[in-house]
Amino acid sequence: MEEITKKYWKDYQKEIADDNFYYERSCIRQSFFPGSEAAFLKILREILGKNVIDDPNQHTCTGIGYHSDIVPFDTTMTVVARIFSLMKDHGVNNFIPSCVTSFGIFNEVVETWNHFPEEYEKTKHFLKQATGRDFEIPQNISHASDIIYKYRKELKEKMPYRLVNRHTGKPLRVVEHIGCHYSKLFAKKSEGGMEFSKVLVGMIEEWGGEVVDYPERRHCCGFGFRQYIVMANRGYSVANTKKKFESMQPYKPDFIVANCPGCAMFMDRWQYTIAEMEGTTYDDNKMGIPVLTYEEMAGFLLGFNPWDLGLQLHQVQVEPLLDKIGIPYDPKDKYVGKSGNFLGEPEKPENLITVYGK
Amino acid sequence: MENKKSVLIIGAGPAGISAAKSLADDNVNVTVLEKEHSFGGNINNWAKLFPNFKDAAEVKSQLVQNFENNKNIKILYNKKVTELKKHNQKWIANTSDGEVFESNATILSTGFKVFDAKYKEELGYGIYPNVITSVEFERMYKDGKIHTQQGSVPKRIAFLNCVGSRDEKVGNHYCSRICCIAAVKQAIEFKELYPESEAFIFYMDIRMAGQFYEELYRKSQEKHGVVYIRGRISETSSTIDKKVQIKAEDTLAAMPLRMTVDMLVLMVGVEASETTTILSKQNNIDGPYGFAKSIDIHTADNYSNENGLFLAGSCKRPLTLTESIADGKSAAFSVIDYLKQTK
Amino acid sequence: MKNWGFKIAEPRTLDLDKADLKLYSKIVEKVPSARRCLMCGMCSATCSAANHTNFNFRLVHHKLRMGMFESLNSELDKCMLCGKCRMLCPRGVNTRAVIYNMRIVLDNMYYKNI
Amino acid sequence: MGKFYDLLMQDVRFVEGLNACMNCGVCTAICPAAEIYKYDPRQICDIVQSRNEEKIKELLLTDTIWYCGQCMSCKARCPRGNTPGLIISVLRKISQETGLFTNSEKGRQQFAIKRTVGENILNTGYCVHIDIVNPKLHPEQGPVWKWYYENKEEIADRLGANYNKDGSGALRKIPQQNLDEVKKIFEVTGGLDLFNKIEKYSESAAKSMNIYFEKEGINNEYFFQTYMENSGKHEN
Repeated sequence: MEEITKKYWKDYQKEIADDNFYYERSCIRQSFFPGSEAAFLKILREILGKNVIDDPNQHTCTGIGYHSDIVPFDTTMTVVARIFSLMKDHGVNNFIPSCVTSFGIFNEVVETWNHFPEEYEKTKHFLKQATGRDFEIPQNISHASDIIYKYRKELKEKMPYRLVNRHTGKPLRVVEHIGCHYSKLFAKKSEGGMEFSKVLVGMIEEWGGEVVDYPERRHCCGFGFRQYIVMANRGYSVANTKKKFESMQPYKPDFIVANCPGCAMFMDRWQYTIAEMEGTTYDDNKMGIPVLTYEEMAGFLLGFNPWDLGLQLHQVQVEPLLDKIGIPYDPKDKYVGKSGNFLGEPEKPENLITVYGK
Repeated sequence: MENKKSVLIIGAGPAGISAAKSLADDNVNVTVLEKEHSFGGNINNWAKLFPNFKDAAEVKSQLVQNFENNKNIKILYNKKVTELKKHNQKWIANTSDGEVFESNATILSTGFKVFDAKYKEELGYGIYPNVITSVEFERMYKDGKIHTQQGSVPKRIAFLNCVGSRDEKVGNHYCSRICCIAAVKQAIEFKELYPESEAFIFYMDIRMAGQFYEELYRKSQEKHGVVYIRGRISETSSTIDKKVQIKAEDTLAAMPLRMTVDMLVLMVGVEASETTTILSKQNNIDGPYGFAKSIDIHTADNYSNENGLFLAGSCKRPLTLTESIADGKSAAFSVIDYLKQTK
Repeated sequence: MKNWGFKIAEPRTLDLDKADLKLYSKIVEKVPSARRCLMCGMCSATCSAANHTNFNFRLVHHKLRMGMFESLNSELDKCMLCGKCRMLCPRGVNTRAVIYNMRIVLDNMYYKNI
Repeated sequence: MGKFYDLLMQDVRFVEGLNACMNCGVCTAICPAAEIYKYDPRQICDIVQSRNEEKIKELLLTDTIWYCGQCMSCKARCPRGNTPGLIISVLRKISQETGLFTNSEKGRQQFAIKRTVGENILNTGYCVHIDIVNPKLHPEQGPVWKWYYENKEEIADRLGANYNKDGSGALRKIPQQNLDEVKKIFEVTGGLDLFNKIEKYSESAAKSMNIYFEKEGINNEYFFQTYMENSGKHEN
């Protein structure tokens, strides 16, 4: 019988590497939050002085295809092996995926190889056959958010701002949302275990905020892969987010932060959808509750320009939050592109208020 | 005193004390070492006993009569045995305070401990208010009032079976046997105190394998209207008004179920006590889950693989009080047999 | 009106905070033996109506117990009140009376809603 | 042993995902799909462990297995260490390999996913890319997304991306050699086979449903049928 060591998972600390990373970019984060990935690299390289490989050759892990069942597991395992092989080319051993789905995929694949050595042999063979490549399993696989969590204290020292309401002096009330595939696949891969992962809580509390514990905190955002990709299924996706918002509403959170790019995007967009379809918003001002990526949260506390971080890409406007903290921003800079030209403004939704101060 | 044999009993719970009495009746010198400051073991966790609501204190006072004024029995408290080994046909026990006890035979009656519900984080024990264990319920019941952290009587209470039992996530595959009936008992006690309140029991199987258990289950439905929901609670959380939100499946309707209750009672299972595990391992008589292993569950259940080391009660597996008392006596007869054979 | 291509799905979760559990007590008042039901399914196993419809008395009884009334009315119409289930019930539940009274209670509710 | 059960057992994920289920329901209790659909992961485990071929076939034929959202919340809680979500993955795989998936509305959607995400992986090296999140197909993305989509290079590059260009950075153009190798992996490992099966069975489904089908792209009636059809009988 397998000996199971009992753990108070809340106190569980996983191993997180400290330097020489291979950064695996996320399809969703690159598309929806390119500024977040840029901010992450800037924080690691310029503030923490780490060596991070940003490989132009890297590609998707096929995770979204795998979980929507159009990519067989053998294919996914071999694609993952190719990415590990790319990492080997750069001579680093610590793998940090940006995406939570990818994080789950990499862990699932490695666990499968560990449990079923014949699958490992099969993958090695497939990769060799297809590409002539060899690969090694990384020494450490951590999610990119784990690195920020690990260095939260060092970063705090560099932060001019805190998660504190400057008018009241009270901590901001923050809803944290852990992507399911960060914590629910393998407890030992989640800082603090499956139930009460600390990766975001650690950042929020260290940087002055207060975590809101609401009943549906651990519920999935509702992405559901095929349940969103296919238009006809999106009612599933939005219904799950709605349930979370109904549950958090009485706690009046100031904002939401997620470590998964998909969750961050959905919790933002579904607020718009619910507002337009049903007229409901979950804050007092009909503006919605801002949803941030953890890189955005770290970035603006470190004093990065909100419009270089990409906060203008959120449908729920973030200015009320920036004002609460006291982070300066230039309204004229918000809709300006790389060329320095004004790009025009997005249209205004009918119900969700996007104009601040009216 | 010519060559009188001595027996050491580790643990003054129901099994240990019953064994001591039987041995003493046969004119054997018995020393009982108890790690706590009082006897009774897990009886001390109960207010009333299933299935007949007998006062646990009454059983305790009956146990006292077994050893009080008995010149053959010596009970020593606050003696935690840390090492037990065989040496020259004698059993040597060392306690944490440095004492050494020698005997011709030793009975392990080190009993069980209740599962630490904090390991099941999804159930919120130690995290959320108003999630309590069955042991804490007993304590409240003993004090005469079941109340929430806010001090009010629960309008709705739920009991959850199999907390720490039948669960590979915490390494316990087995059934603890006593929790189902304990939940029925506690639900009835609650409804007798507060007939206007509602009581729910979440279960997977209702295992009423004891005399009058099934009758009690039936009574809880018929007389007290306790509602049974077939499904295991998957997750609890705290609502803004400090109620406990529960998620389970009503498997009989194949529907996800959600409800809030004022109090959730976790029916914590039975695990080998620390001393059971340590001493069994030292003597290579440890079985699954850290319990002690007898030679044969049917025919030699009080014998261990070590000559002169005997087992009594729930150090072997989850047992009821009734069974533990009987098992203590049975162990005593095995010891007497052994002593006769050895000289 | 914008064409979204989907609508927000409503949860089907059984919410015991909202469920009306009082209705069941009306049945129990009339048929006290109903409380003893174990949900063993012997009734539905022997049910004559279940041979040619998807009628499941165990489930219908359970749904009422948990306050799920929706569509129960039409479900009950499948029962022929033959009473065979009553002969088998190991807890001596007067199943036939349960159905009979469920019809009355549900009909009352139905008319009230009109 | 039956045909379908044998197929299930050939997949390591099934071996990993199903030990004996005791029907406790902790999976269904927190399942996002069970909230919305008449879907019950516990019952699915029970059906596959019963090894009832007829019932397993029914799963492969109908909408049920396609309701799961693969969040894997079920894995976190199961007291027997099962993963219903993995069992679903294997059932879906078999449903596609045998062509049974085109018998259900939700199953037919695999075609739409293959034509979007699937093609995208091979053509660009991304599962999801800003270029395929067209506001017309994604009204829920809202006006800010539309604004971003219409000015994507300007905006993404301001935010540090390297939109559709050589070199490293977000949204870069992935060098062809990588795409070639990924494609070769798909060829060797059965990825392309699966794509071809989805295409083949979908084409014949389109034919029998009398819906216009094209060999490529998303501008054909069958794509929109599978992408948008919702008979309304699934949700509560």
